Amino acid sequence: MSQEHTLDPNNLPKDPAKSTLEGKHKFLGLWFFLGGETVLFSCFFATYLALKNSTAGGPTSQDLFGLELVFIMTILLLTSSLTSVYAIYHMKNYDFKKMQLWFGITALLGLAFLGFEIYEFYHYITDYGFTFRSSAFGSAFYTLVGFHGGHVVFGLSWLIALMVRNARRGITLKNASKFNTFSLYWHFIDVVWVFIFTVVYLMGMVS
Amino acid sequence: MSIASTQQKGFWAILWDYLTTVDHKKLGNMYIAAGAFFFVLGGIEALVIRIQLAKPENDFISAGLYNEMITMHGTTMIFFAAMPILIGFMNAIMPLQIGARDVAFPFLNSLGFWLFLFGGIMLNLSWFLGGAPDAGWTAYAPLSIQSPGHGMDFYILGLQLSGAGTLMGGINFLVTIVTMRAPGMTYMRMPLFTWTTFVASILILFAFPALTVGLFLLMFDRLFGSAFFDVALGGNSVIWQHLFWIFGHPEVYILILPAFGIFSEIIPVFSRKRLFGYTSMVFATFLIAFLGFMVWAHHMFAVGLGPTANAIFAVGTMAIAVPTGIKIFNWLATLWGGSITINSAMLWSLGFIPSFTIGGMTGVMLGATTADYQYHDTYFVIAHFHYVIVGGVVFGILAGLHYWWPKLFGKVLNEAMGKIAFWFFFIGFHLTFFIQHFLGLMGMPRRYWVFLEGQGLDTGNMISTVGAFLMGIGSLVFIINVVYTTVKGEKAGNDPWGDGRSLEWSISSPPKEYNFKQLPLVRGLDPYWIEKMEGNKKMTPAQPVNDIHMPNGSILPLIMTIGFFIASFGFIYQVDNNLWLIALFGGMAIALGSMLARSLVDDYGYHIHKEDLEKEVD
Amino acid sequence: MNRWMGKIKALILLGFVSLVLAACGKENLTALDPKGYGAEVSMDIMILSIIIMIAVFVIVMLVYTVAIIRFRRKKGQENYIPKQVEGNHKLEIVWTAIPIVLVIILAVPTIFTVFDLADDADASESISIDVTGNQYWWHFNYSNEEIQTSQDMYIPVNEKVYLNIDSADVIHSFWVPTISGKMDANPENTNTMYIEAYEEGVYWGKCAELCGPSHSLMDFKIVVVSQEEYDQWVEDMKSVDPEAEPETASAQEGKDLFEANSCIGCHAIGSSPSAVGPNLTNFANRTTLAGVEDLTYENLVDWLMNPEALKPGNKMTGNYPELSEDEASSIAEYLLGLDHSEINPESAGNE
Amino acid sequence: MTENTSMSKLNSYQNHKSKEEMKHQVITFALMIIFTLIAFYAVAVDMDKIFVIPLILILAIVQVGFQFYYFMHMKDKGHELVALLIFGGIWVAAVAILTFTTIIWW
Ligand code: HEA
Ligand code: HEA
Ligand SMILES: [Cu+2]
Repeated sequence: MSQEHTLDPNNLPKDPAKSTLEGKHKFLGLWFFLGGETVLFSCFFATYLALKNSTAGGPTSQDLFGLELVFIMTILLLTSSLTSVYAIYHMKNYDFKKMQLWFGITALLGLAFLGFEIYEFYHYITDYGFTFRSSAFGSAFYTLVGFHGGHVVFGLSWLIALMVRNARRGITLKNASKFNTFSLYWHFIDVVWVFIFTVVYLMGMVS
Repeated sequence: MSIASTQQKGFWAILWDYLTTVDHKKLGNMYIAAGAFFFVLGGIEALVIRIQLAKPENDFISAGLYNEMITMHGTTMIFFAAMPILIGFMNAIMPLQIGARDVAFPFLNSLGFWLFLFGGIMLNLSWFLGGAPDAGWTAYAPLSIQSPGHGMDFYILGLQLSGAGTLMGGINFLVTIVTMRAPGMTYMRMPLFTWTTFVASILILFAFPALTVGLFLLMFDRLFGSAFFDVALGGNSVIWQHLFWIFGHPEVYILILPAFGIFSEIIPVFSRKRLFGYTSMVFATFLIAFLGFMVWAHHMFAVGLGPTANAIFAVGTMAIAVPTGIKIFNWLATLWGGSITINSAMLWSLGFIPSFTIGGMTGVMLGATTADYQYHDTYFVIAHFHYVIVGGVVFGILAGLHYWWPKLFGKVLNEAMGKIAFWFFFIGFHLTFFIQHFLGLMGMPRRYWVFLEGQGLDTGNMISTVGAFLMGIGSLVFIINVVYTTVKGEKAGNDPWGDGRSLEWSISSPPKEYNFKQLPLVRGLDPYWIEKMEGNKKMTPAQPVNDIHMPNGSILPLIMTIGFFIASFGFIYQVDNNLWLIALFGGMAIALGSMLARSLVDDYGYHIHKEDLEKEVD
Repeated sequence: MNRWMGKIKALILLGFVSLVLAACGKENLTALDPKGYGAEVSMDIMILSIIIMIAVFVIVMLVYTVAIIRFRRKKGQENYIPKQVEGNHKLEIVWTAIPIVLVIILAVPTIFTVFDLADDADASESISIDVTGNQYWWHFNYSNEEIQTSQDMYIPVNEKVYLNIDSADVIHSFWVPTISGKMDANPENTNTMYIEAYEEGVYWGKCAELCGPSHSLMDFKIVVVSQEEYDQWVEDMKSVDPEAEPETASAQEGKDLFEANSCIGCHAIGSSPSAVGPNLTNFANRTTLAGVEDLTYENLVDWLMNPEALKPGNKMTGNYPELSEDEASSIAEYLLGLDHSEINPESAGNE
Repeated sequence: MTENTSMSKLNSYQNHKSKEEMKHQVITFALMIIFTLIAFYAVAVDMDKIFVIPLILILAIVQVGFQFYYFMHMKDKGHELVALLIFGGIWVAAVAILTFTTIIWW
C-alpha cells in the first residue's frame, strides 16, 4: 500500500474527501454526472407531463394516488438526506463509528422507502389493474417513478458495499472521497423525489 | 514495469496489453482505428446506396434492404465513425496539449472505449441475425415500433451501450481539463482543440441523456409492451421526435466543434501566425453550444407544431450563423498576413472553408421555416448535412490525421499520396452532393429506394453516384498511404512541422507512456512557440524529476462490457423465449460483479522511478 | 495548385449552368416553378435567402482566395516569421454585426409567412378535405360532399382548399412540390393546412416521411380543374351507383369475383367510409395505377396477381385468395369500367 | 490505518465551524419538512388549482435549492464550475419540459 493514502494523525487534511487528486476527480466527476442526470430525469418528467392525461379509459391519477403513503415516503427520504449529512459531518471529524452509524440509519430509511414504493406499485396493480401496459399514462408513471426507485436501489447497494468493505479500515484518504460522492448521489435522489412528489403525486391529485 | 528498454513482446503479450490498457494514447489510437473501420463500413453502405440510385427504378437491392442500408449508413457514420474518431483525437491529444500525464479516470476511459466498440459490434451483428434496423437513423415511432424482426432492437441496445461509453468519455474529459492542466496553463491559454473538447463534452453531458431516455422508451415499447408511442393506448409519437432531436441537434455540434478545434490548430501552424481572435473563438464556441440546445425543432417544422413554435425555432436556428461566422472570419484573418505552407493537412483545412460555408448557409436556408416546408425530407437536406458533415467533420478528421499522425505513430504521412487523396475526395465530394440540392428541389424526397423514370432526376443522380466513387478512390489512396507510411515512412522528430505551437510538439513522437518527464511550465498561449521564439529549444520544467505515478492496466472494463453485451442479447431475445432471461441476468451479474470487484479491490497504481527516468533520453 | 483550383471552379460552374439550362426539373413536380400559393411563398423566401447566401459566399471566397494567393510562403521566406496578430476589435465587431443584420433580414419575412401559411380564418367557408395517409396510398374524404376517393385529389383552380391531414398507421408527409410545402400526417392528431393552385393541371404529390419499404412508391396526384368541372365532378361522384351493372359479361364476372374474394371488404366503391384499401369509385379515371405505374390493362392484371412485385410490403398482398390469370383479367375489366365521372385528368389539360 | 483518529486532534476553529454548519443544516432540514407539510396540506384541503399548482412548484424549487446549496454544499468555495454545469443541466431541463408541456397538446 502506498503511503499517499494513509492518514498522518498529526497533519489531518480539513476535508479528507477532497484532499487527494483522485478525490477531487471523483468529486467533480460525480457532480458533472449529476448535471447529466438532471437532463435525464427532466426528459422522463417531460414525457410524463405530456402523457399524464392519456389514460386510455384506465385509472386516472385522481383514482389512484393517496396522500398518506406519499407523505410517509417523502418524510423517510428527506430524513435519510439529513442522516447522510450527519454521516459526512462525522467523516470530516474523523469519527468513523458515528459515520457508520448514521450511514446505517440512512440505509435503513432508504430500505423503508423502497418497501413502501413496492407496496404502492403492488397496490395499484392488484387493486386497480393499473400496470405498465395499461395506458401511456401507466407507462410514463411507472417509468418515471421506477427509474427513481432504480436509483434508490443502486444507491443502497453502493452504500452497503462501501460500509461493508470499509468496516474494518476506518476512514482513509482513499475511501473518504467514496463516501462523499455517495452522499452527493443520495442527495440528488432526494432532489428528484421532491419533484416526483410535487409534480406526479400532488399535482396529480389536484382536481 | 520497466520502461527503459523496448523489449520484444510476443503477439499475445501485445494483445493482452491492448485489452487491458488504460493509457489514453493507446485508447485514443484504438478509438481512431475502430472508427476508421466503421467509416469504411459506412462508406461501403453509402456506395451501395449510390449504386441503387444510379439509374431510375433500379433493382440493385430490394426496398427493404435499401431502408436497412440508409439506416445503417447514417447510424454507423454518426455514432461509430465520426464521433469515435473525434473522441480518439480528444483522448490522444488533449492531455498532451494541457500538459497532463493522463486523463482523470483512466479506468473509465477504457470502459468507455469497450462500450463503444461492443455497441458498434452489436449494431452490426443485426446484419447476420435476421436483418438490420430499417426505420432511418432517426428511428421515428411508430414506424420503429412496428418494424418487424429484431433489427430495431439491435439499434436500440447498440446505441444504448455506446451512448453510455460516450457519456463517460465526456465526463472524463471535463474533469481532466478542469483539474489536470500543467502549471501556468490557465483556461485562457488552452489550445482551441482543448477548448472544443471541453465544450463538446458539455454537449455530450447534456445531450446524450435525452437519447438515453428516448431509447429506453422505444425499448420498453418494443420489448416490454409499454404504450409510449401506441396511439390506441394514448401514446404520442411526437415525443420520440422531440427526445431524439433534443439530443440530435447538439449531436451535430458535438461532431463539428472538435473539427473546428482541429482546424484552429492547423491553420495557425501552417500560416506561422497565432490564431486571430482567440478570445472570440472561445466565446463563439460556447455560444454555438448554448444556442445548439434551443433549435432542435427545426427538424420538425413539418410536424405541425404550430406557427408560434416554428417561428421561435426558426429565429434560434438562424442565430447560430453569427457565432459560426465569427469562426470562419477568424480563420480567414489568421491566413491573412501569414506565411502559408500548403501540405496535406493544410489542404484539407483549406478545402473545409468553402465547403463548410456552403453547408452552413444551406443550413440557414433550412432554418427559414417557410422554405423548409419545401426542403424538408428531400435531397436538399441530404446535401446540406453532407456538406457540413463531410466538408466539415470528415475533412477535419482527415486534416487532423495528417497533422497528428507523426505524434500518434511517429511517422509522417506521405505528402504526394496525401494530396492525391485530397483531390479525388474533394472533387468527388462536390460532385456527389452539390447536385443533390437541385435534386431535392426538383421533387426528390430522401429515403427513396427508387426514383421514377421521366421525372428529370436521372442525370443528377448519375453524377452524384460518380462523385461517390471518386470519394471512394480518395479514401482508398489514403488507406494505401497509411499502409505505405507504416512500412516505409520516415521517423518523425518531436516537432516535425517545425512550427508546432502547442505542448504536444515539445515531447517525443510518439510520446512516452508518462507523456511529460517533468510537467512543463506554461508561460502563455502557444507555450512551445513562445519558448522557441525566445531561443529556448524546449519547455522549462515546472518541477524536478520525480517518481511518476501510473495507473495499473485492467481487464475489468472489457469483462464488464461483455457482461452488458450478453445482457443486451438477453433483453432482445427474451420476447421470443424466456430462457434468454438467463442471458439477461447472467450478463448483468457479470457486469455488476466486475463493478463490485473494481470498487472492492483498491488499485494504487505503480510508480516509475526517478532513477529509471533519469536514464531515459528525451 | 492554383491551376487545379481554377479547373475545379470551372467544372462546378459548368455543372451549375448546365443544370439551370436543363430547366428546373419536371414541370408539375418541381418546387422551383411554383403554381400554388404555398409553393410561391416558399419560393420567395428561398430567393431572398439565396441572395443573402451568395453575397456572403462571395465575400468569404474573395478574402479566402486573396489570402491564399498573396500570403503563400514564397522561396526565400523559409525563415520569415509573420507578425503575430492577436485580433482586431473593430473587425470582429463588423463581422459579428453584419451577419446579425442579414439574419434579421431573413428572419422577419420568415416569421410573417409562417403565420400566413398557418392562417385558418377561412376554413369554415372553404372546401375542406380530410386527407389520410396509409401504407402506401392516400385517401381523400370530401366530408361536406360525402365523397370518398383515393390517390387522385380533385380541386378547383384558384380556390382555397383546406386539408385536414392525418394518418391511419405510421407517419407520412403530404407533399405536392409545385403547389405547396409539406405537412406531416401523424397518427395522433390532425394537421390543417390550405392549398391554392393557380393553374389547371395534374400535379405530382409524394410522401415525404419514411413509412416503410414502399415509401418511395407512395405517389399521388392533385388534379386541378376549373370550377365548373369541379362542380360537375362532385355531382358525378355523388350520383355513382356502386351496384350498377357492368357493361360486358366478363366485367360482370369480375364484379362477382370482386365481391366473392372480399376485395369489397377493403376497397369501397361509392361513398362508403370504409378505407382499409383505396376507394375505387373512379378507378378507371386515375392517372396512374397504385400511384406510380401506367394504368393499363396488362399492368393491372399483373398487379392483381402479384402486388408485392410492384409495391413491396403493401397491405394487400396475401389478404385475398390467389387469382388465376383469367380471374385477374375479369376483375381488371370490371375495374377499368369504373369511370363514373366525365371529369378525369384530361379535363385538367396537362398530360 | 485502521485506528480512528479522535476529534481532539482537530483544531478547535475548524471544529467550531463545522458545528456552526451543522446547525444550518438542521435548520435547513426543518424548513424542508415545513415546506413539505405546507405542500401536502394545500393539496389535502383542496384549494383552488390555479393557486395550488404554482405554490407547490415554488415550494419544491426552494426545497431543492436548499438541498443543493446546504446539503450538497454548492454554496461553498470551489463549487463555481459545478454550479455552472448544474445550471446548464437545469437550463436544458427547463427548455425540454417547457416544450413538452406546450407543443405536445394532442
Ligand atoms: C456537423 C453537422 C451539422 C452542422 C454543423 C449543421 C449546422 C447547421 N444546420 Fe444542420 N443538419 C445536420 C448536420 C449539421 N447541421 C444533419 C445531420 C441534419 C439532418 C438530420 C436528418 O434529418 O437525418 C441537419 C438538418 C438540418 C435542418 C433540418 C432540415 C429538415 O429536415 O428539414 C436544419 C433546419 O434548420 C438545419 C440547420 C442548420 C444550421 C442553421 C446550421 C448552422 O450551424 C450553420 C452555421 C454556419 C454558417 C451559416 C456558415 C458560416 C457563417 C458565415 C460565413 C457568416 C455569415 C452567414 C450568414 C449571415 C447566413 N440542419
Ligand atoms: C458522418 C456522417 C456521414 C458521412 C461521412 C456520410 C458519407 C456519405 N454519405 Fe451519407 N448519410 C448520413 C451521414 C453520413 N454520410 C446520414 C446521417 C444519413 C441519413 C440516413 C437516414 O436517412 O436515416 C445519410 C444519408 C445518405 C444518403 C441518402 C440516402 C437516402 O435518403 O435515401 C446518401 C445518398 O447519396 C448518402 C451518401 C453518402 C456518401 C456518398 C458518402 C461519402 O462521403 C462516403 C465516402 C466514403 C467511402 C466511399 C468509403 C471508402 C471505402 C473504402 C476506401 C473501402 C473500399 C473497399 C472496398 C470497395 C472493398 N448518405
Ligand atoms: Cu439541427
